[in-house]
Amino acid sequence: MPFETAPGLEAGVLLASILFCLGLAGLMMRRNIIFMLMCVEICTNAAALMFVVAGAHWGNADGQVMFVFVVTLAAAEVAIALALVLQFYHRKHTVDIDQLNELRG
Amino acid sequence: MQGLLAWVPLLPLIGFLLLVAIPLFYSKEPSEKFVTAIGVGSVGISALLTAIVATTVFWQNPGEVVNIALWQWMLVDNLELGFNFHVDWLTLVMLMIITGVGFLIHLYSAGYMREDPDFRRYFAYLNLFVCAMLILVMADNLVLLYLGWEGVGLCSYLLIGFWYKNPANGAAAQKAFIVTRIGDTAMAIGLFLLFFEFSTLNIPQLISAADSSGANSQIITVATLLLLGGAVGKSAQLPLQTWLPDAMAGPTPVSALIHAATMVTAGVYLIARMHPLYMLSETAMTAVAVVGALTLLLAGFSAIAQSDIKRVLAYSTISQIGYMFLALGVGAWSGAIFHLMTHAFFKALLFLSAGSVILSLHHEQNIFTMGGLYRRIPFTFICFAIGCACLAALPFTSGFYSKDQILLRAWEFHDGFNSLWLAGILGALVTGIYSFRVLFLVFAGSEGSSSSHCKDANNTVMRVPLAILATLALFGGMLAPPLQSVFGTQTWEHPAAWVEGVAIAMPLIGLVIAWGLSRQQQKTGEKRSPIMQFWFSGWGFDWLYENLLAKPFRNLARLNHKDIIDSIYKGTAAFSQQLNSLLSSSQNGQIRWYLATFAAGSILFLALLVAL
Amino acid sequence: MNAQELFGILPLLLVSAGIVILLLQVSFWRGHVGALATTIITLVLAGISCFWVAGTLSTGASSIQVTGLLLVDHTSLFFALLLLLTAIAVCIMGYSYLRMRCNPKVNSGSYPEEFYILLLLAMLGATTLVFASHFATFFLGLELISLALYPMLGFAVNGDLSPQKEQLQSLESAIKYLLLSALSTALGLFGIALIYSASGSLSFSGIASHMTELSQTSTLFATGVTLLLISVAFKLSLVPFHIWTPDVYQGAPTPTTALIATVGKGAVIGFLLRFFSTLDLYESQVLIDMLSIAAVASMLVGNLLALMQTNIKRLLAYSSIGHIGYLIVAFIIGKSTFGTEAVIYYLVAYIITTLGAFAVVGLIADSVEEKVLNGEYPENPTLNSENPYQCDFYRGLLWRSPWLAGCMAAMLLSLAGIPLTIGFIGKFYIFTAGIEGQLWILLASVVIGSALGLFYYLRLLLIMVQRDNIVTEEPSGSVQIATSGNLLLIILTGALLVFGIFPQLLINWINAL
Amino acid sequence: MNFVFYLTAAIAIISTIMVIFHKNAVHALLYLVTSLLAVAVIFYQFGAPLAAALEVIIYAGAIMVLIIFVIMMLNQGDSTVVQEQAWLQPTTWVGPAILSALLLVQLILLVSSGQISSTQTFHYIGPKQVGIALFSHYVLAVELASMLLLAGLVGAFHLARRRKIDQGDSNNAI
Amino acid sequence: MTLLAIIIILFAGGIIAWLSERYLQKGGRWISLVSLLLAALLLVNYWSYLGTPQSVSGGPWWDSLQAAWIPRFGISFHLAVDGLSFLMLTLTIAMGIFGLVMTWNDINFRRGFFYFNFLWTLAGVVGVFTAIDLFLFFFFWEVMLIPMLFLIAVWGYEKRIYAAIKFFIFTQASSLLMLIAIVGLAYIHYRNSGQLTFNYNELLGAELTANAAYWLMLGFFIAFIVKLPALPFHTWLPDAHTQAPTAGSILLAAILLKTGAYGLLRFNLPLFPESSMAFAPVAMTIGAISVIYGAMLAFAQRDMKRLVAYSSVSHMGFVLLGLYALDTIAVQGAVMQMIAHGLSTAALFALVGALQHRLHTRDMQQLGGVWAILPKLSAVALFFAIASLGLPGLGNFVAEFTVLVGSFRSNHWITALAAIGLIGAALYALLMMQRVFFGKLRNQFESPSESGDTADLSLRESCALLSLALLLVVIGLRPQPIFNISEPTVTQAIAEIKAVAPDQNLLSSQSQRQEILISTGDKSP
Repeated sequence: MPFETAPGLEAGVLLASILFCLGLAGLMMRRNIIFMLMCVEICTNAAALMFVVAGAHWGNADGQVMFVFVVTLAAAEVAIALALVLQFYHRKHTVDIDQLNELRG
Repeated sequence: MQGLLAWVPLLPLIGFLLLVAIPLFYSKEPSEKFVTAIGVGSVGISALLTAIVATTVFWQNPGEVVNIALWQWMLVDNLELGFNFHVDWLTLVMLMIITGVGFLIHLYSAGYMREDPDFRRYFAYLNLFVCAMLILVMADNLVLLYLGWEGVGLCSYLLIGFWYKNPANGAAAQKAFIVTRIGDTAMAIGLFLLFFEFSTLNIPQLISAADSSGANSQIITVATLLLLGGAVGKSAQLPLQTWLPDAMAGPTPVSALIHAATMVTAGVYLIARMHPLYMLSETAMTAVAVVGALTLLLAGFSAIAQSDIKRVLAYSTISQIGYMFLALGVGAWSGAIFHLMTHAFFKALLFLSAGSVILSLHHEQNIFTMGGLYRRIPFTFICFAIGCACLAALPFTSGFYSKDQILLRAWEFHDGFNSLWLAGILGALVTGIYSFRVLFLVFAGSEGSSSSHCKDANNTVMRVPLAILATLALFGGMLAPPLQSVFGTQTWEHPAAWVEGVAIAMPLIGLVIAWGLSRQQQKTGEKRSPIMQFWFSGWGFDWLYENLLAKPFRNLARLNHKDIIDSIYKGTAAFSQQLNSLLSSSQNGQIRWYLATFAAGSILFLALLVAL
Repeated sequence: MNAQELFGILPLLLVSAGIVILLLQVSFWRGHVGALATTIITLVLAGISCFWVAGTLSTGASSIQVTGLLLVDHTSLFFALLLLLTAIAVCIMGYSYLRMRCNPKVNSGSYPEEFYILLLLAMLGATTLVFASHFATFFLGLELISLALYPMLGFAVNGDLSPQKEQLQSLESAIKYLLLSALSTALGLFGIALIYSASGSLSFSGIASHMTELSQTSTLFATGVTLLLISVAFKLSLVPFHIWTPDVYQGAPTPTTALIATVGKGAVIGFLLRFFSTLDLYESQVLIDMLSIAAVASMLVGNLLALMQTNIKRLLAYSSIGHIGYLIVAFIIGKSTFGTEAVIYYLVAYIITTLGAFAVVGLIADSVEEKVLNGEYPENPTLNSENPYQCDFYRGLLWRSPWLAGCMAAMLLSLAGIPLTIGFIGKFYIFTAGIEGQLWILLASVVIGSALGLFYYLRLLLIMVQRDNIVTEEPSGSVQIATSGNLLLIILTGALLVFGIFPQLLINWINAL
Repeated sequence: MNFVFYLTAAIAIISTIMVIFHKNAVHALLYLVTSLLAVAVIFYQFGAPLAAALEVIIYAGAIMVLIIFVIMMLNQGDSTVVQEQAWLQPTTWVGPAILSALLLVQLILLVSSGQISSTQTFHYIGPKQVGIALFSHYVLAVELASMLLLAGLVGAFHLARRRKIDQGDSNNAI
Repeated sequence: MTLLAIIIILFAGGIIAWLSERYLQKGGRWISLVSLLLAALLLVNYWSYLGTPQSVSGGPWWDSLQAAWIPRFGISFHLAVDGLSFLMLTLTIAMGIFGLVMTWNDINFRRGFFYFNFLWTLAGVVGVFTAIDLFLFFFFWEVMLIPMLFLIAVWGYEKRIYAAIKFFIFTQASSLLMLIAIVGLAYIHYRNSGQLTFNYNELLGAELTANAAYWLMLGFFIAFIVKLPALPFHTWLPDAHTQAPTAGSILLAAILLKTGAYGLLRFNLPLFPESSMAFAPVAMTIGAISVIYGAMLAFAQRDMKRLVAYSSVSHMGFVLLGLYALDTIAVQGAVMQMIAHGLSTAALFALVGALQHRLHTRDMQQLGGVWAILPKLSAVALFFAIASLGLPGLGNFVAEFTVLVGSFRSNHWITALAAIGLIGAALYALLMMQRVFFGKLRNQFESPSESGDTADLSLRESCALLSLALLLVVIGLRPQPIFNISEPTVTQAIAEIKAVAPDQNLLSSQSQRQEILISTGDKSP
């Protein structure tokens, strides 16, 4: 078992931060709502990664338990999100999020 | 008997109230007779009461002082003011002038104003005026005096603007009130200063306090100068004289009563009343004298240049009051009051006769359109001539006695030849010129354009007062009031004979010049040389004030009529709206922008953390 | 987990049971009124159980720790009760909203019952959140609210007869909220993970016990808390995380708006109070600074944004941003008992007032919608004065429908903090709290914000009393609303006035915690 | 040896970058799956096999399949690549990139300032431990998670349903 | 109980008036009249106190009522009345009746709601004048605003919304500062004494550091001078007054402005004697500048109501000047000015309202020569214009004179500056007379076609206006009873201040004067 030589907490935090920021960047860049959902998943996943890393650091199961919950959330969230995307496409015939700007001012 | 004095001011007040209250209860306008009965009657009874008291109380005992306490007015902390009257000989003289001359003018008015639709209003104002004037002279404290002081100012305002439909009258009235108000404000500040210094405003207390204590002479000087400011305003002296010529817009009897006989002399009365204070301050005395001397010359020259009969008289009034101020300034207290009295007689006479002329000429006032009227209205001519003679102080007229006293005193006060005396002498010459000039222009020479439709408008109601006044003007010089009880006995040695000679000669020289001048002017008509034009305009004071004070103030007010301070708040509101639209544009509905702001916000929060 | 623990979370259990029962009920027999009844009964029972639990609390321990995840104490029970009562109000509003639009008789595809299921799910999340003493329950509670809210926001998209425009707006608000909320959740989770990695514990008390060994300045921990705070600030729509608020409020069905504005915020405040006091985060200057900045910015920006707004729901959204800003002023000194009291009082005031305002707006819109569906009113009004969400529609309302306008006026005055209303006492609390904490800059912002706020509250208020449009040529002369709606308004307005005039009643209840 | 970690981390980062910059949705999704698999490997390295498995099964499996389903339904194939090209101009992505980079720098600054020196040993936490935790201490949370899924279910059910009435109206949708 | 009864009668009267709208078209005004008369009757209860100043044991209060309200904060429902309050109450009720009678027929829609607002404003003001608990005071302070807001916004003229919002934001924002100050005061007192209370009588004894007291004083001060109003917070007033309906203008001018002055005298001076003393020169300067600035702006106006409104700024400047002269005479004068200004300005607003009702304009450029068609109205207007320029013999003179005499003792130059305002008063008052009532009659008013409209004052209006005129004359000639009533309050307030600075300059010079007077006393008669 190679766990003794595993990289430090810092490396894990770093990776999670990078992934999170990448997800955030994608979220802001993409106009395609499907891509935005993917980026949300990246962010959520980064947070989940953080839990697991921290859990490993402290050696208790809480991290992985939280991971399970996060994944649950991600699943439920994506289900609703996709339903909304379907409705959106159904009504607007586009996946361009910029078309969704009726509410403003 | 003394209690009757309280009724003296009360009766005109009742008259006023009755005249004002009538329309509240009757929809119909009361008849002229009724109004006359109340309006003239009330003042008449007052005059009668005054006469009774004067003969029964004061004549017997010249030193008598009557105090009448009506009710407490204010008692706050140490400010104690009563609604109390204080009557001594000085007051009595004023009372007699006000009620006596006032009654005559009321009587005359009944004739003069007949057929005016606002007959009732006229007498209401007039009665209120008499009441206020009486309070002014009877007040035993300066605040009550101030009450009367402002009251007469108000009535003056109302009566100048009596014919309100002509905006010019209103403007004149407004000017009169505001210019005098400037003086009044100075006087009010003087009152504050006196109260600050002496903790009382009761005149006798004030005088005794000033006399006895080593009061701060500087404060007294300032206070007396401030009071002088009030007097100058009310008496139309330099530099606040400009309102009086314009005040001639009112009905002529009003000019006679208010702007010649009574109200305008209130300043003289005030200074005479407060003379112990003035005597404590050399500066104040000098100031009074200088103001008087300058005014009498200035106004005299202006009178020479006028073409409106009433304006001539107005300037002459200013000039004569200048004499009184000169008298006050040189300590001739009784002389000033004496001149005040004789002036009341002859100036009232002059104005009333001028009123007759005007009425006869159907409200024509330009002397250049008149001429040769002595044939058409002889009675008026005689009255006017008597008035002019008195005004010019021809020997043995009442004006002569009073003015002579003043000139002599001026000579003596400064030990001989001096500028004040010179001013007085010069003034006498000028007086002669302008008074006879107007007499000649109106009544002598060839008939002017308006003389042709002259119709004697005098009726009995008007003739009687004229006659009485003419008598008084001629022989009033014998009636020098016994004012020693008030001012103390003043004796002075007689100056050289030539001094008196000059004083007598001056009016006569003036008469001659006036003759020549009037002959010439009747030919040239209204054309005026530049210097005459300058005098005509009253030495440009109106122009000066208009451009130096009134216009800048009006412009400033107009500039700021939207209230500059409001723009601060309007600006704040506009700024908020700008912010609002700026922030609203951030709510652009673009979700990616929203995400970006979210990220930016997070960066901001983390930056706080990084910074620490 | 023993019986006492189970009893402690009775409200939670009741709500869960209600959800299950409602699900079963709906699957066998669909019926709008039935679903409403079940929901209200559930909520009422849960509310009563709060009293019950509180009763046992006062005799026994002052709090019950349930499996380390939940902690039931007086304050959280009060919050739970408050939120459950709010939910009842939302139910009634929802009924009025759905009555015509989701009428299965007209349209067989309409399933209004789902609204109630989702509402109960959100309430389960909210009650969990206020009881949470562990990040797992916090996170699950928070997300339960969010997940229930997404479909509720987009409820009009499906099974609803609202105009196309409203359906689209509903969809838009749902998508916007979902994306932003998902991001904020991710950020919050990241923060929790950082806290966890710094302290090694997920329960508040566990972290608190580590606080001593964990040096206060641990940046990992601080970063985590900051990120969590950002996530919470997003839910509270504090500036600069406020930007979703107006769009979501405007697009959502009004009952959902009311829910998100009251329960969504109230539950988070409840959590925040417990979180900060357990961890004693008031000592951390940088967090207080952040909150202060957010509060100042919220007060100013929120009120400025509302200044010229003409859509009432947006206006209320902006004003709610400002109000949460005020609340944070009191929250900052929350370590004293007085601060907590002030926060709770203000929250109560805020909830009552916001509910009332949205109730009026919603009920009016519903009555207009009824006319639209009956074909008596243009579906897509061209004039602002015919759009029930625009200020212009309210012109002269006081003369047309005095009662509704009176309620609205009371709500607006309360929002503006004028005496006789609960909002005034709330503001008084804020001031007292601010003075106790000597927070002068914040107080100045409160004053400026209130002054700005006055402008638009008054504008709306005065629009309602405008006299020039009294001529009733408009088709919608007076606005008729359902009895249940009237009842709701009576209760809300009554509470607003009673607690405004006799605040001691409410203070006693709060202090009885 | 940390080499494996850095390699997988690099893979995760690169594939994530590909996700956010790729024009083809399906390709991007595949990159995302790659990224998730890499993360799963990292989980394994951190001694969390259960998490690694769940990552693969639920994330890379279920959730991604769900998304792919929707992509297919919406016909987001090659045809939209051009459109994505147009949407992804530098002007649109520079700003967000800077913002994200800033955030990243801040996070790195804050996180790496080095107070995490307590222990560097990592513990293996197997599925059993996690399971025990889940069903003892966290049992209530699990229940709540089920409710979470229920909410997702009800929500998705409500939203995704298509009504007959809509089809009639769909033409005049604004 | 009398006080509570008055407030309840007014509140209840308002509600009844509103409810009766549906059934009785014009019932509201009768209900209002009856309520006001009842309130006036209740005031007669205090008749026995009028003759005997400083009679009661236990402080200056004639009557008080205390009930716990919010014990959590030590707030009680505490009403009390003393001479000053009594004067203000009388003024309030009297002006309420006057406003009601003057606008008896003016309101022609939503009458019930109008009278509701009218009475509630009055009730709020009564509360303000009697509340002794600071929180309660603030409560009423705000309560009176809302109905006033409606009065302006519903029954006002063209720009009513703008005016109403401006009015409200100014007063409300400033009163928030006061709320902060109130809470701050109570909190400091709580920290020092451990007793949380908002009771005025107890807070009088609060020990404050100089710095804290100064800031708290400023909080109160700003709220009060916004209401007063003084520069630079006066700009709400012209708009509010101009746009308000006649009855609203009357209430605003006659009563609401007085609440600011009342607050200064009741709270600011006694609660913060040292800082008031330190602040006095600034406040006096503000007062003097307000006097002049207000007069100047009044002079520049075209709109008659605006003119009167700015004249209020000028007049209330005297109040501020007098109060901060911290001199018995000046403060008494300020109280008198509050009353006199209430009477005269209310009447002027009523007259402008009456004029507008008849001629449909307030623009002075369109008016002129009105005397010819409305002689009675014009005569009455003349009277009140003269009153407002401070003619001796009328109440305003007594007030202004005492203010100036008193404050001259404190500060020569500022007082002299303020005295210049007397000229300004003459300027604008006469300008109004000249522009509106004198001069040529405009053509459009000449034709008596709308004869119904251009009727002169009716008996009702005449009686209302003349009773005010009579009051002004009575006050002008016999002000002593009013001075006597307010004396205990004023002397107490001044005593508070003098107690903290016995060795102040002005007072020592004062005693010098006294010595002089004593030394000369035996000589004077």
